Amino acid sequence: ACSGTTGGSSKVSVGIVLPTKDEPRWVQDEQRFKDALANSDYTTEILFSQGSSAKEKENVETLLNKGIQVLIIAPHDGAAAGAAVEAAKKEGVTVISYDRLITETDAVDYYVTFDSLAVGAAQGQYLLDSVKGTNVPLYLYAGASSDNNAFLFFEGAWKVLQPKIADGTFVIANSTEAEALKDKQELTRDELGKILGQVTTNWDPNEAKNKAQTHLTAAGADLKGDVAVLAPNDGTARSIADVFGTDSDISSFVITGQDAEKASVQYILDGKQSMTVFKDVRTLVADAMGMAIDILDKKTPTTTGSYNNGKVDVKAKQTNVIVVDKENVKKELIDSEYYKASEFKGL
Amino acid sequence: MTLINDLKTLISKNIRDYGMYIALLVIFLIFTILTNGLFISSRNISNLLDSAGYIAVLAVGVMLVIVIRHIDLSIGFLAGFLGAIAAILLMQYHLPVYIVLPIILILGTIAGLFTGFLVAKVGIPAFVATLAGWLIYRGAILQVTEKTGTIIVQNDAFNAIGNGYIPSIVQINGLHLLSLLIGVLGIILYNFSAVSTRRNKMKYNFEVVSKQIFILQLVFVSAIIAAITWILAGYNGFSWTVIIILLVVLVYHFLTTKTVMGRHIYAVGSNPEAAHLSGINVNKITLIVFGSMGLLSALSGILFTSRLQSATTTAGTLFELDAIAAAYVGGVSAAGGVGKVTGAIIGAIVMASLTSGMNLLGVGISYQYMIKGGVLALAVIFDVITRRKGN
Amino acid sequence: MTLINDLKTLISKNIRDYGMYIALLVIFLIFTILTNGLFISSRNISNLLDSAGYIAVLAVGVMLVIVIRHIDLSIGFLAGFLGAIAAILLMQYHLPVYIVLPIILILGTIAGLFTGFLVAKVGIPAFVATLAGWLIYRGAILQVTEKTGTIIVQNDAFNAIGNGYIPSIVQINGLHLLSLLIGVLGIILYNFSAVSTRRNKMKYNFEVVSKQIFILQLVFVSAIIAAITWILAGYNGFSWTVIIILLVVLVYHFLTTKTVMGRHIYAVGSNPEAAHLSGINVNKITLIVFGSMGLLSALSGILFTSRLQSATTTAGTLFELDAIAAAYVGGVSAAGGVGKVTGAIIGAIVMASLTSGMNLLGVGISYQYMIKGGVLALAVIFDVITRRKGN
Amino acid sequence: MSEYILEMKQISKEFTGVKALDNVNFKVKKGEIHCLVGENGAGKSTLMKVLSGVYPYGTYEGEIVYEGKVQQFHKINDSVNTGIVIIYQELALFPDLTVYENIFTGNEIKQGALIDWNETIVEAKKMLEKVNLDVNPETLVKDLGVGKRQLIEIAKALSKDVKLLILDEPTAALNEDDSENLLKLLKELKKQGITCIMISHKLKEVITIADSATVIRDGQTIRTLDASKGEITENTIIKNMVGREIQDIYPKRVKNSHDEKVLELKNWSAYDQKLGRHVVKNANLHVKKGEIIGLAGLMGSGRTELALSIFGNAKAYKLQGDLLLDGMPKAFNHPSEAIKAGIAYVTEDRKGDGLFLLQDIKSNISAANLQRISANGVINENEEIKVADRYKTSLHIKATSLEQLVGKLSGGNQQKVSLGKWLFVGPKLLILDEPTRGIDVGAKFEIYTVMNKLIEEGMSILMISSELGEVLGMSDRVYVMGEGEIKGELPIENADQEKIMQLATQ
Ligand SMILES: Nc1ncnc2c1ncn2[C@@H]1O[C@H](COP(=O)(O)OP(=O)(O)OP(=O)(O)O)[C@@H](O)[C@H]1O
Ligand SMILES: Nc1ncnc2c1ncn2[C@@H]1O[C@H](COP(=O)(O)OP(=O)(O)OP(=O)(O)O)[C@@H](O)[C@H]1O
Ligand SMILES: [Mg+2]
Ligand SMILES: [Mg+2]
Repeated sequence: ACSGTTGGSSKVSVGIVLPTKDEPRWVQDEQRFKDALANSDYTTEILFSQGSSAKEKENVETLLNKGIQVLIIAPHDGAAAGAAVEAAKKEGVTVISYDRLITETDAVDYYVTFDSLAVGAAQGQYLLDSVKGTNVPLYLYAGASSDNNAFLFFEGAWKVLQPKIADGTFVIANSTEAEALKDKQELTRDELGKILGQVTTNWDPNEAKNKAQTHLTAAGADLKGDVAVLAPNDGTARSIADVFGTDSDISSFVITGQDAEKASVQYILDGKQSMTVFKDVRTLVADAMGMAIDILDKKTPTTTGSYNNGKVDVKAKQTNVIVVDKENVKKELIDSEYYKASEFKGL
Repeated sequence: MTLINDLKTLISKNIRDYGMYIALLVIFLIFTILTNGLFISSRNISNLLDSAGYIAVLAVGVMLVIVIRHIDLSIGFLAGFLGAIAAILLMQYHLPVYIVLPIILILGTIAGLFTGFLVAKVGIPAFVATLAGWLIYRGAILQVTEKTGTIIVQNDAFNAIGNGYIPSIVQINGLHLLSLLIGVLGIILYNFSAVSTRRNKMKYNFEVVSKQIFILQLVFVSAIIAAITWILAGYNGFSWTVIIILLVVLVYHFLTTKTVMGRHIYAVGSNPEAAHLSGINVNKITLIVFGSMGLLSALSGILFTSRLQSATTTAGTLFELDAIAAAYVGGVSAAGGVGKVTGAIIGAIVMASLTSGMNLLGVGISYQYMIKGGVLALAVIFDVITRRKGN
Repeated sequence: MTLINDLKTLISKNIRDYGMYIALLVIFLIFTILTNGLFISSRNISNLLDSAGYIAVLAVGVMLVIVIRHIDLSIGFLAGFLGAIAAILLMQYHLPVYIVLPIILILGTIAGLFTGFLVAKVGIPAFVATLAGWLIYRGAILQVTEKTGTIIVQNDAFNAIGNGYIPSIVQINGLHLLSLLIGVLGIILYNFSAVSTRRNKMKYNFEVVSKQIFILQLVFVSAIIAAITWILAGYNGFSWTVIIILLVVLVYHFLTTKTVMGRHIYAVGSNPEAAHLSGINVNKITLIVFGSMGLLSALSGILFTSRLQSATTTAGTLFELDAIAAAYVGGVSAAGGVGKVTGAIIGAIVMASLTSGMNLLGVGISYQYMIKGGVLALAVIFDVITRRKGN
Repeated sequence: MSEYILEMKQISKEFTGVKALDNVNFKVKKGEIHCLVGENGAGKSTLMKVLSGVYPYGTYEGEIVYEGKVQQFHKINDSVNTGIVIIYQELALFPDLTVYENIFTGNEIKQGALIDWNETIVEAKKMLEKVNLDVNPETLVKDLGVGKRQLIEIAKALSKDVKLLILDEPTAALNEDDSENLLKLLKELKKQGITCIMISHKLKEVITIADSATVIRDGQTIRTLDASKGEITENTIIKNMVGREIQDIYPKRVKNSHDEKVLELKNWSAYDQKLGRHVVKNANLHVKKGEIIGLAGLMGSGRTELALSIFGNAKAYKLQGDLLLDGMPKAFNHPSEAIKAGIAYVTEDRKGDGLFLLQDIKSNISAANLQRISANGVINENEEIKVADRYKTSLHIKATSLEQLVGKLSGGNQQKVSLGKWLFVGPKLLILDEPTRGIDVGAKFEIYTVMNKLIEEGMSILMISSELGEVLGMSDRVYVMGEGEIKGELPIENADQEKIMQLATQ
């Protein structure tokens, strides 16, 4: 069958499915996607899956009903989205996996990405670069242990950090499971799962705060002083930073983040958060939309490489992530017009 | 015009039962108009029914639980957990589908019976017992998927349950033959049973509706079955999910309306003390209802896992609230003793239609939540008001 | 040894009331031993109480809702929604804290009254009415935070509510003077009121516990107050959150046990029909209880937003289940009419202690869920069994 | 001011479909005891609910003049504030609360905004004394029997500042002793100037106590009788109530008992684990085929418990002794087993544990014996309708159709449905627990007639009753229970009220 078998005039050319409206990041994406097609003949519709793979599939089906030709999908769970995109593939729709790779299926045509492993690696590298001396206490935190992406971020960071843990630069302060695995660079899913089970924040700032408080209570004086904190994203980073900032035995701390949320940009300006991994959504949106328009215009999109998703090699266009800290925050976020200067104090 | 008058009294007498159907009709009409017919397209209806499947079976189960004055919050994560177990058995132990399915269904029944045991024998209020179950199954699903994360199911037979369609035999003018046959069969069976029931009643000299009304009723129901069949036949025909829903409806409808056990369930819901003194084993009925709930949770888990072709770590999250909402939209009463299988299914379809229609219209997710909340409230207000009048 | 015998009868008579305290004690002991004393450290206890705050106030509210045989599922997202509104008023409308707080509390009360209206006047079962509320507030919180995403609250006064401590006046040997004073005041007040109650009863020739037992009781409770004060004074002293919890407990304990309104709440819970016929306005009581629930939801939202110094788009998710679980662990009865304010608070602290202790021990998240589920089930089984005996 | 404290004029009240009151006029003189009598469903309770504001002003038509003023009661407290206090047919108590809390709920003793618990307890004790009830005020009400609860209701009413006291069948659940006490109490109250309206089906009481009596039939006032004119006699009341004369309250029958013992209990004891004591001790009793056995006794004497222990041990007591059915020893663990063996039990509290109020007449009648009208677990609905119709006709159940909800029927008709349900089981032993409680004379007569017909067909009946007249009028033999024991057995020829009371209070 070919696309567009159903009637109706409300036809849409590009369908977009985003994971959840609960995280500001995807709300930003929504606006930028809308803007990207504003002055073309093509139309788009964006649906949110609210963290449910089932709703994701419903969304894809709805969009197929509206006769889309290209599907841009940021899966909630890359492994569970196979069924949804296979349905799209059957209709002859071109599937672009956006930001997160859909695995174990041949129904993905393109992948536009920041590369989740690279995000984690950037966080780990920043910690490495920022600390001085040896035996620096390292506090690890991760996203939800029910979220595949949380594993990818953590894995990326672990690969970078592990050699320095093994050689004594860092001492793990809050996870016995991680401590036990400190000599192993390539962790299995199972091993990662054990660590995440202990240091998960569930992506929830409140959970992160509880955990951070508990960990600082448990930590002896030798695990305080100048410390490093791996926080998975900006929401949790801020609440963890709040806790570390109020412990008098912590003389200084470096803490990571991700997403360049406005709130965290302010924290960075205020010196409360050290860095955030800025993923310039505009580039990603432009890449994805560029691809989509190429496909609609029957041109072949340009790609920069490929990723194996367990079944096939998916042609990919990769965008580099940018590490933002107090030094370059103005250049990367304000001068590039990602945010307005008026939105922040103390620039 | 006696016909019109007959119709009027019929409707006003049964407004509660018909309300739901009317609501569904109105929702269908509104969305069809707003989407220029897209909503009613073969494909959308087919997708909509499929997407309602795993909630619909849960709704049937929980409707009965509510009828006997209990509640079950654990069903969502139980379904998710059993779905994960199914995926593990299939992919890690490489068991064949025909062994995995019965195992899962049995496990579900056992889990349900255990809940029933806590409620009936130990005497824990169902709300708390199943809240504890909610926590436990939530932990359990994380536990079994910890090693692997999301488990992809690569088994065509299993995946067909949630994604496949019954074979068409022959495609006629783009229509699906076997589906058409099933529809025709359904119409014949319905008419036959309706006529024989009526004849039987007349033999006993019981009151029956007038002949005109009766024919109208036959034509109406036949037309609806025909329309649904026609719509579905225009896409891929009946999906396996729809067939499973139909089976569940038929079996449960029969069990609840025609059998002694069904009657006993409603008796227990209506007055547990009186049921006990009437020689009904209240504990047994409670166990049966929770056991059936577990069975249907397992079925829901299978449908869901198959539909996604994978078991995720968060599968089942908040299914229970969707199912309970569907049951209430379908007219079950919190006071116990009142509720219908068809109601629960219609409730689930109403909720799925809302999602589907609003998605087609591109309504923002925040409004979707609010509108669904509003519809749920309205449905129950309607129910409460008509019931009050009926008194 | 009459003392021992007196003690025995006292305990066996009140096992249900004491059970919770004993459970809390056991949990504290186990975790203290397993963590080599870390659990009982000033800092951990202080953090633990702070982290229990927003659930504890919800638990008190929902306990009363359960006492009058209803339930409220909407409280989590209502708290989240109101927290977001507070953040918006503070940061976008730049209103001062002393205006924002009353506005939010009033909004919460209005929302609660509206739920109460649906339940009491329209007659919708609370489960469904509040399930609809759940959906609606969930949509609402997404709606108001859509433009901005997470809203950071930069207002020291507001943030102190969830993070600050009462001023110490003077630090003595690292101990917090004002906190110590409050503790001492508490002990004096407790002893004074206990003695005067006893004297009063004796004046009426009512039965009282023996003098020895009475003194033992005084010493015991005083020691506990002293211990808690001492522990907290060793860190930063009483936090504002703890002060707020204490105030809520005092006010609600007083309202429920000493006032006419409080008695009417329990009368309605015990037998709504009889309450109506006794001239109690059941609708009014229902409205009051749901209104108070809304008020406490608002307070919970304020505590939570202040604690995180920001309003997130998912604030409030599943708070309702935590609060309801806490209320049940605290001994409220699903059959209505039975439940205590102190119980609800202890329940919330038990649940928070489990989280804190297991986090200290590095227990994996999947086991944490399962253990909490198990504890909830055990608590209710204990309650059911002791109640059965008590009859 | 007129001599009437209360005048209700042209009161009409309609429930959807039912005209419960149709232009009722009702006048009560100051300081009198005025009885309100009438068949079940005549509208007595409804009239009193209109008066007390349970059905608020505006939901009925007509006018209430109380103490010379036209009153509009919008809620119950409005009537209480004018001194009208009503004790309802369905007791309005809080099982989880203590006796003293129950007495003062809705009428708390306050000190400022607070409740003065100590004073409350002291006052509660006074009230309990007034009604001659000796219980600890700190007892939970759920631990008391139904009779004591009735007295607590009266104590509760007295605690309010009452001028017009209304009692809706206060003695229905009481034994003769307590009834007498209560009537004495009412006379005392009358001396204190309290006016009293009492609804009762016990005509003897009406005759002894009433200054005047109003008869209501089918929602209409029939006549007001005056005691001083000698109008209050059993015959006049009955004639006005049913619109015809009833010669004999108890239908005549021939004694037709056979020798086979249907049921025999030997050293039968039942221990209630929840209460932690024996509710039945060492009972020996037998019922022969075709007999009606009366089981008399005071409130709380354990008759209901005895019945429940026989009926499949429905409350899971620990049992001792032997139960023989047709000479065969039996041990039942569930009512279903007793039903199978041929025992049926019509409960005392038909609304609470007898009927499915939300279901229709047909489902109620078939509920205990669905097996009989089903094959392989599938119900034959036509058969069900036939069966239900049969009992509706033979028991004269007044209802619009078989599909009417049982909750909408009047008390007497509900009792008939309950009876029908158990007759359909086809038992050899029928246990009736207070079969005519709260039922009018007409319906009573019908039920007695049915009982006679049943024993003629060879059934045996064990009838628990607190109405001695009924026990003496219907039984072949009488057992008297007290404190869980069988205190004695009396053949009907030797039985009279004095002997029974003597045994019961032994
Ligand atoms: N809430 C109600 N809804 C509908 N009908 C009612 C309701 N209450 C009473 N009725 C009907 O009104 C009529 C009068 O009932 P009421 O209870 O006043 O009778 P009664 O004289 O007190 O009888 P009894 O002696 O059995 O107590 C009956 O037909 C009854 O079925
Ligand atoms: N729920 C209960 N809790 C405590 N005691 C109870 C309870 N129910 C009954 N009793 C006690 O058990 C005994 C028997 O009660 P019951 O009233 O059933 O006897 P009965 O002979 O059937 O009297 P009645 O004529 O009132 O029906 C009484 O002492 C009563 O107080
Ligand atoms: Mg009455
Ligand atoms: Mg009895």
